[in-house]
Amino acid sequence: MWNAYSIGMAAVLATGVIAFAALALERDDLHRLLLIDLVEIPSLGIIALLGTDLAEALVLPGLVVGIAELLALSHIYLLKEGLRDRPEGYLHIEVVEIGHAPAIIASLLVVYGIILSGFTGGGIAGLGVVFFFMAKGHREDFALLEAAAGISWGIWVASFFVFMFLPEYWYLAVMGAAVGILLKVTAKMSLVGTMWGKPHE
Amino acid sequence: MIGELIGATIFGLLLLGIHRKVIARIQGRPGPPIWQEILHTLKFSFKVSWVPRTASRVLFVGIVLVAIAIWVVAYLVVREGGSLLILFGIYMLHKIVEHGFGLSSGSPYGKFGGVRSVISAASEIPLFVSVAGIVLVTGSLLISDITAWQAVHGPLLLALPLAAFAMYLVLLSKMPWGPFSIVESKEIVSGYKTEHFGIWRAGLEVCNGLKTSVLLYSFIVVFLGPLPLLWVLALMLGIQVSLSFACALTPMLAPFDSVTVQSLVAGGLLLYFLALGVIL
Amino acid sequence: MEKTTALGIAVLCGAAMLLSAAGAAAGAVPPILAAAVLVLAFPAGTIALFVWWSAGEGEEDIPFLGY
Amino acid sequence: MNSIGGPPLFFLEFGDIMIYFSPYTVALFLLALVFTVLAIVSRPENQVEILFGTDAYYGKEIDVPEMRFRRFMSIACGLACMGAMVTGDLFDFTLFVSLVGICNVGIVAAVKTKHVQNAAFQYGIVALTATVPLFGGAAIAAATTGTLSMIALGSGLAGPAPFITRAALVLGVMGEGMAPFYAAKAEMFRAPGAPYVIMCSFSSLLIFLRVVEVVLTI
Repeated sequence: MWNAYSIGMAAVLATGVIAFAALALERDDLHRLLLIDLVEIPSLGIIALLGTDLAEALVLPGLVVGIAELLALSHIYLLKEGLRDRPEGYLHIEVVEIGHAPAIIASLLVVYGIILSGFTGGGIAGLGVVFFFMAKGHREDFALLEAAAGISWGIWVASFFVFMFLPEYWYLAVMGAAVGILLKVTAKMSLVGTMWGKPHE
Repeated sequence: MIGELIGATIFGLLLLGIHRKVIARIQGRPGPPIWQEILHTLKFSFKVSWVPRTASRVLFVGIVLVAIAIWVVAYLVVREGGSLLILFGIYMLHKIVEHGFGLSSGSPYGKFGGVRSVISAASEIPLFVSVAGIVLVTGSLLISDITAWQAVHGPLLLALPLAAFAMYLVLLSKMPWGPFSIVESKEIVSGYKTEHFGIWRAGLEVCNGLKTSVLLYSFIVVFLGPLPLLWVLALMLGIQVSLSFACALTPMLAPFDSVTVQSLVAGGLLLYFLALGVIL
Repeated sequence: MEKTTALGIAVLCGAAMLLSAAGAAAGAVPPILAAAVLVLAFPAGTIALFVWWSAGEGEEDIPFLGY
Repeated sequence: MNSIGGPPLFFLEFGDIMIYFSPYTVALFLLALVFTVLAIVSRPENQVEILFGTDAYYGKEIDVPEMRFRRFMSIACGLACMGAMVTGDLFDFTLFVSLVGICNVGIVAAVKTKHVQNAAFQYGIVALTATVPLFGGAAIAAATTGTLSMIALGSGLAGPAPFITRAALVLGVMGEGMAPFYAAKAEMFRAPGAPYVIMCSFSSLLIFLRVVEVVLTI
């Protein structure tokens, strides 16, 4: 009766009960918005309990839908509370000076990311780029980053078509997909936090 | 099939006329002649018509076509022994169509009629738990299978009286001037029909005639089994008169009470069918 | 809509319904197609018919034009 | 499964994603298509409001960007609805249903009125919590039977899905298909835009109708 799956399920259901109880008791809208994220976790947990490759394939869309709803709700919250989307005044406490060090550290991270390649590599390389831009101030070129992300995504999708229709070129497809996802994650990661700033003309 | 459709429409309008007559007689009025609804449809179809300036034009006209089309589909489903689920889907969809009628004109009265139609749809959805009962008993939802089952085991009405009761309640809620017809109560003028006049109203009346025929006919086919045509017509008349009595003798409920009554009945039925599912 | 256009649509819908019904009865048209024709043509034909016989001849007084 | 929505007419395979067309799903799919087309081609109406207790009335004007956004959301909602109607995969169904939920919230939230925004936020909270039973139900079905295909679940090869899956799916759809249950609230109707408001209630109704078939099939 009690195997790994049912024990896991019991644990997940317990977290679900806790999350829903918290949501039911909370009255403040902002706190409920935060608690919603907690409520999402049991559903991902139940999917993850499948314990197969399928679980990985299912968690991702579930996560994306959850995040999309959360973003939409946050936006509605901002609108309904009449909150401004950026602070009116800044506190100047930047400690990173514009100099040579950030470029060196950033390039080290990017090189290490390229050596790792794939999703993790993209993350690390993206961190390098984020660091570089943070050090340089807000002068990043959105259009360039967006274009890079779009093109790399195109490479990724094209590689999958190669897998489907020309399976004999699988090695090319693997390399294409790896490079595509690396560039894609790098570009997207380097956009993290940059939306907060002066409106982009 | 066109002949049957036109016949069904005219017969349905005749039934609605009888409905008015019976209600009037119970209330001690002479009432209109029984072919009044047919005349009504013809009269509207000859009138000068246009689309109000405030209306969403495409929706205003398109919804009339959709209204007739869905009941043609319903008629075909019953006739060809299709799935009962499609039929129930169309019952519910009619509420959305009323909603569309009401909202498309921009009139506040139409809007309130449309809102009420969606409210009553919410309380009718659970009534379709009776589908679960039918599946449990007959093992199928195809009307052809259900009639075949009835040929062996006798009418479904005897096996599932409560499901029949739920469906009767749905019929009652779709009848004009009944206790649940909050969509067309007089404090919102004509409800969702307010702004549809002339040929649009005539189209709506065609839809109503076809709807009445299909509703009664499907009730007979599903719960009493296949019968000869004359029997079917007589039974449709009988059910219609019983509905008229129910409509005449009960006051129209307030929207809130109407929804409450329907929801309570639906809740009770849900429990009953859950219990039935556990037993069977 | 012109009066003749409405009549044309009504006649076209009626003819389509009759032809498909006859075809289905003879086995030349699949029944599902005949049903689809009926569903599309019946409402359109009905409304077109109403438009045809309620449409003005162009000689009436200008009707009340609404709000 | 043949006996629920009519015999399947044909199957469409996208790799392992199965789409199936039975008379029931086809009917619902076509309806979703018709209403989506209506939402695309029709312009919103000019709502007339009465000043309460007087004879005065006024017409509401419609903001074009707001109209565009709501139309976009209605089209997205229609597409998600069409997907939910014909998919033969339990998880795809839940994804489409949650998409319908987001789009419904979007249609309501596009109106920049305090009351409407408040209502949209509450709908959103409900819709978001409803994804838990939805995804959970599908995952439990996959874990206990080893498949997500409604065809396999319905044919008895993989055995029927556990009762909790069905209960969870119905619960989830009740949360996502918000319109009928919140219809009594005036917020949804305060804003003009009949084609979009109808898409909202219509999509909710459609996912209800489909979940009945799904629950009876699996």
